[in-house]
Amino acid sequence: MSLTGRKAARYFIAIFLIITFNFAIPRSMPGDPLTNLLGEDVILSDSSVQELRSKMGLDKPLWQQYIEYWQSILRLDLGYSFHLHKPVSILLQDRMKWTLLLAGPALILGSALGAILGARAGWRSGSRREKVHTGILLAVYCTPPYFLSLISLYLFSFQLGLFPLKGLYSTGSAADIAHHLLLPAVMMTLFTLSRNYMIMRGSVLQEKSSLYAAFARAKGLYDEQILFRHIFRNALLPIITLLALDFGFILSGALFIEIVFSMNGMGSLIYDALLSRDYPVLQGSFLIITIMVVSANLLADLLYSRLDPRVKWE
Amino acid sequence: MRRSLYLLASLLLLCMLMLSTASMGAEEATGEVLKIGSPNVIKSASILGDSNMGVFAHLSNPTLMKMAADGTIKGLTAGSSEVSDDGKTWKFSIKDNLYWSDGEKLTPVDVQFTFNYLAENYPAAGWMKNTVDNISIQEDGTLVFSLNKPYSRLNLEFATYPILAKHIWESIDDPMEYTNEGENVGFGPFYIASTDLGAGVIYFKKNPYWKGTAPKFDSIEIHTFANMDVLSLALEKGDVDAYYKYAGTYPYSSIDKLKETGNFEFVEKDNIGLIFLGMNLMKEPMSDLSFRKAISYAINYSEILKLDALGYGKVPNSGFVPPSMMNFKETAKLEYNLTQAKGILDGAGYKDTNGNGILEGKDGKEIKLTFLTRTDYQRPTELMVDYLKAVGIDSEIKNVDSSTWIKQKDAGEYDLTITRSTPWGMLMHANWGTGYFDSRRTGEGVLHVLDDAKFHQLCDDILAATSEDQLKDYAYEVQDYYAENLPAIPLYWNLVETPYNKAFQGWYSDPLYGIFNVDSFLSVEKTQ
Amino acid sequence: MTDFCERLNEWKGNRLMPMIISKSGWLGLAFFSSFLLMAALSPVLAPYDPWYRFEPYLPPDELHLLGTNDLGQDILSELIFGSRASVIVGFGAALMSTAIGTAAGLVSGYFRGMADEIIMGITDIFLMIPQIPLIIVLAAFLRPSLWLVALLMGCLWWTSTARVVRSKALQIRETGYVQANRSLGFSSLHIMLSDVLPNITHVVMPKFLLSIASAMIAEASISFLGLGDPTMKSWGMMINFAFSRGGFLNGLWWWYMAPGLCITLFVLSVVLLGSMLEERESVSLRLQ
Amino acid sequence: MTDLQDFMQGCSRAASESMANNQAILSIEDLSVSFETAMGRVMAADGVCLKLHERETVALVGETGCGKSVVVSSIVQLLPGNAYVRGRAIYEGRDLLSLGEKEMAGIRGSEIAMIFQNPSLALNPIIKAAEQIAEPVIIHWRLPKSQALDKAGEMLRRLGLGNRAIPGMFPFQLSGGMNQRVMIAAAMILSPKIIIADEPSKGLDANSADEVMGEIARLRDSAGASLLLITHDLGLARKISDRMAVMYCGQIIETGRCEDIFNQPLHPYTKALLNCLPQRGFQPIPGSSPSMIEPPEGCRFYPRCPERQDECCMKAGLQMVRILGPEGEVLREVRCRLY
Repeated sequence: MSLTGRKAARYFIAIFLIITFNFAIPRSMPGDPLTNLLGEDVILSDSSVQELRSKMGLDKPLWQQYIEYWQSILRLDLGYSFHLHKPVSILLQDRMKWTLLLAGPALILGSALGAILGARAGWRSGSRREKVHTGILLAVYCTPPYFLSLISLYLFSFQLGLFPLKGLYSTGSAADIAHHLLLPAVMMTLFTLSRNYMIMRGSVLQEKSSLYAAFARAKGLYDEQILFRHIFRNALLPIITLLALDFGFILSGALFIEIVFSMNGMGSLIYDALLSRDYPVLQGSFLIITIMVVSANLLADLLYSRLDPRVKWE
Repeated sequence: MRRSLYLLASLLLLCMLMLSTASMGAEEATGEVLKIGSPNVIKSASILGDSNMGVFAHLSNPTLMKMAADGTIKGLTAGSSEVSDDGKTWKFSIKDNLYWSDGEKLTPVDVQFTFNYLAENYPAAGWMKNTVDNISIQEDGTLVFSLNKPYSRLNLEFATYPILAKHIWESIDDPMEYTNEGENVGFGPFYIASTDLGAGVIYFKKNPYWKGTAPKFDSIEIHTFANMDVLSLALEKGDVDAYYKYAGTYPYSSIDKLKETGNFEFVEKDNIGLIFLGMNLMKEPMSDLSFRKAISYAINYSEILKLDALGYGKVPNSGFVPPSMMNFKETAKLEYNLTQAKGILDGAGYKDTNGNGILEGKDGKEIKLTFLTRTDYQRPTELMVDYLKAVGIDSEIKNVDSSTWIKQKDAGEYDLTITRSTPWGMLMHANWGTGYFDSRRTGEGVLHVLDDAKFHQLCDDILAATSEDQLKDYAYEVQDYYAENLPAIPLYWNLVETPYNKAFQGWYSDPLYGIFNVDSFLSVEKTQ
Repeated sequence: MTDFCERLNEWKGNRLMPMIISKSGWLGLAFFSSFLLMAALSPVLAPYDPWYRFEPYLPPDELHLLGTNDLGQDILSELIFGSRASVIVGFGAALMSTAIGTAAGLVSGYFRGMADEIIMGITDIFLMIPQIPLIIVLAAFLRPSLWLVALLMGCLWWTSTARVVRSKALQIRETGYVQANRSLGFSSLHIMLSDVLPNITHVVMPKFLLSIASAMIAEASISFLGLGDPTMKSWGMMINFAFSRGGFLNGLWWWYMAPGLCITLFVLSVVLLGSMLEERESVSLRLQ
Repeated sequence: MTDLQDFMQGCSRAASESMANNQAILSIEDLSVSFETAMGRVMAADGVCLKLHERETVALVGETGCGKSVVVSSIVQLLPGNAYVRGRAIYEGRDLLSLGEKEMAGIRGSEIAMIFQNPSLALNPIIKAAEQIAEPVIIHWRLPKSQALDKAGEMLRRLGLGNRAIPGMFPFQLSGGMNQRVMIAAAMILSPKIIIADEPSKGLDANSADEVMGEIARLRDSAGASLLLITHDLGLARKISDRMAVMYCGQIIETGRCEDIFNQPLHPYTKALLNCLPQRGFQPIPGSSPSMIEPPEGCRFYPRCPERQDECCMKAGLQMVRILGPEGEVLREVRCRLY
């Protein structure tokens, strides 16, 4: 098979197996959607319990559920959540909107700024300013995300009262949403920034002492011209693959930020669905994550081969 | 290149500051607003589908009956209630000055429709199908429930189901899945104007057709917080005026901080629910009464009260039922006495032959109890493990999330667990906490470990009791049963603390729903 | 992290460059060894038994340097014993993930062909498995202990090590001495172990240290979700209790700042060591 | 002393005239370079003096590791961060060593161009060949990219790489020889006054090395540039360069016209070096080059010098002996006590 054929086959098998995993993981957890549905004060007669189980389709044998699961995926019907009383697709839509609103700018700004600052730090390593930058961002890189968010919430929202204490919005106006999302978005950007900064800095440090950089200098390129015309593209390669690998981390990072800032985006949806064993929501959100991670990897492969012709040539 | 970077950064900073000042003064809603903060987060705007939403909806769709402060059941939507001697026919008269927020009048037909509708479609009311034969309306409008067997707590059960509008709900075939984030028609003093899940706020507006005593507020907002600390901060800063948690107290560790600010008062009530040590009576060695007795002597109640409830409560009796409940009987106080505990264990044949400090069971094998615990009860569990070790009982903690806890508890894969009972949980089934132990009834929060025939008979008698003093005798019998057989060991009887801003007064708390009841919202007002 | 030992393009001396440690390398080493020491000698260092209960919520005073927590246990002793959890999880997960990753990378890099295809396919799958649900699943089944958490992280994070090792193995596979050995008829296992592996270690070492760092951060985050191991003192659990038992609100900042700072410093020291190794590795590479 | 007289008669008159009238375009005066390393201070170059005249080619030869590249790199300030440079390098009246990075960048590529030794590493693997050639035009002359690419294409044709595909190809798709030509094209595109070639033929097979050197010579003549060639290939040096300077352990020990040095090497090390040539029997030089951290006192070749005498290893007074021609121009310089 040609190179792309083999790669496509690998991706296809991977997706198939992961979707099966998405079916298996929720069900391997003890309990099922009914265990935590009605609340602790309710006593049920066995007949109504059976009735509810059949309504949710839990009484069918596992393999039958699996086949129906695949049929619904092919029909792009993500099912209905009995905990949140809404079709899963609508749920995912508006929750994803908030998470993207939070993680989107953080991802773009974080990686862009991270790449540029990291490159400059790697290029001018040893200067005092660079040492300060590296110190701060290294500290951010090493702190657990939720811990830093809690400290910032306590400091900015409560002590200084600069930001609201909770939630995605209170009045719903654009300015209000922005006001609510600013602090969490800044934290998310900081985490992505610190990760990319470290990687880019190491990568530029390695590339900077290469012979083509010396030759570029011999051609009369001045200081940062060398960095951005030559070294940056070579140093960017490892960043791309790591960004794709990091995608899962970004989403789980968003989970902690959402819990700390009590915002209901994808992160808290998944966490609540996990605790209440809401199978349809879990399957739907895992599917979305799988699609996003796979497309991130595809994008990375594409970008990588465009940036580095040696890959295509192999 | 560098200049553009600094430009970008300063721009970002500027808009950050501008934004934070711009929306400082969020516009005030029109008229007098009462804001209540609550940790009971609502997942969906479904009155019957979401348990938390159901509690808040009691303001717009009040229940038929209500529980008064002293624990007796009084009429709310019902004017009066009476039961026949044989306890099989109940009569409720309906108040005639109640109007729906869309102008329609509330009629007994609505009430009749509600209970038939719930019996059919609402799982939690499924018991009515095999207890209530039919519901009829006499000419003078009183409702008559004829039952196929005596059921002493019918009026108590009717203090939990919201009365629904027939002309709205008859077209909804599955109430559990019906969500309405917009206006909900209600006949209470307030009706739900809208529910904003994103912001976690429920907006109530004054019911224009409310005839009773006029409430002092034009609108009420319920702000739900996922993070308890953030809720406390909001309370302190005045973003919310009062606090409400269903079947729970304001966290004791944050009370002093509120008191320091000086502008908060507390409604303090004895909690009907309690924290207790659940035991798997179906399995050795917990099935052995003397082993349970020894454990009851091994627990340092005063320390648990001091550490877990910071002293807000008192050491419990062996009778399990707290004094705040109706027909409370003073039973023997639980006592922390290590020598007694060791003595009982030794007497019961639990020896430590190899001298490694861990007792062996009757079968000669070393006892290793599995302590199933949920994340909210880790601290008391740690204390318990320490107390048990002191008397030579070894145990390992299994830390699980709530769904796993329910599953493994129902499967009996545990020896000990620390859990709680809620006020309604204590009133469930045959009242006085019997719902938690009767092995014939399952449920998420119940242990269903007692299959003793004597206990089952006692529960049935209570359900069939027809007179007050009959109920009183049975209540005493249940509490004596608990004291003797220790199916569970209460750890402490605690107080429910509900803070409110001094700028408001007139809060009234009932044992079931605390300050969140119709009378409370009618009497509360801004202090002059 | 500094670059003072930039390559000397003219100096071709055959004397091996002695072990050069940058200033931050020393800092990393100092912190790293002090935390290891703290973990090893916890019983000796800790002023009290971390489980012993004094008065709860005591502010720091001369008796309790960091005060006491909600059960009255001495926070400083808890902190010292907490380092053990981080060491166990950190090293356990890192050893596990590095072992699996190196093996997988070596096999797929050396044999290429079908083996490479399968292993790389598996890594793609592992990358996409959401981690938090898996941890809840295992926490439910087995008694959740730190070893379990370390084991799980090991099984999930070998993919990045595998990729790095594979690319290095592909490179080394083409070098002269490997081809020579193959022509001499050595078994591929022998070649992998005796030739390819030694040259990969300096790639694996920094990766090993970085996975220790991320394992520690993950342990703290999992404990924050309340899924940590209750029988063992750990920094993550301390922070979790600090925030859930009123430490945050009542301004007991020492209760959550101390463990938070410890996690950051320990991870920082590991990362500094890791990058210092990487720094030396990249220099030694170019001097050949 | 006899070698000296023979040498005097041997100089042909014509050769010395060509040197006398044109000016020294680049004069390196007392250049010393040392590196601060953990193992101590490395004296890579010590008091180097060298003159390069217009249209002249000087070959700087010596064993690997004797500091040739350091001398050359220091002229255009391409040394790594930890280098410490003293002395002067006068070019058009300005001391190159004291220029700031900005002015230096202005000179590099346009007036002084450098060709590196390892072509496939010196070219950026992920940028097209034509773009890398066109870059100096874009940087120095600020020409739009399209015009620069045309000039690059033209440059490639002049170097015999005319076929259509090459400009669009990447360095890893070209052979070593082709990459070398790409680098030469990049260096020569702005027809600089001085070309510095650092072992251009290293790593290439024999005939492509000759071809490459032929290209360099041809371009040098057409641009009228002077060439400073670094090589350890003496045969190549003889073919292409006018004068030659022999370096040993950071010091220049002999300079002079190529023919004269080949015919009558004066310094013992030069003799030993020439004997290493295949046509002279591959006689290796005993011992190994001394450490640059603690160089031996006096003459550094003393430990390996067959004709050494006692006072050779004395610290003081080892000067560069100049042998002047009839009009006072310098015919030969040699750093040895024998003269």
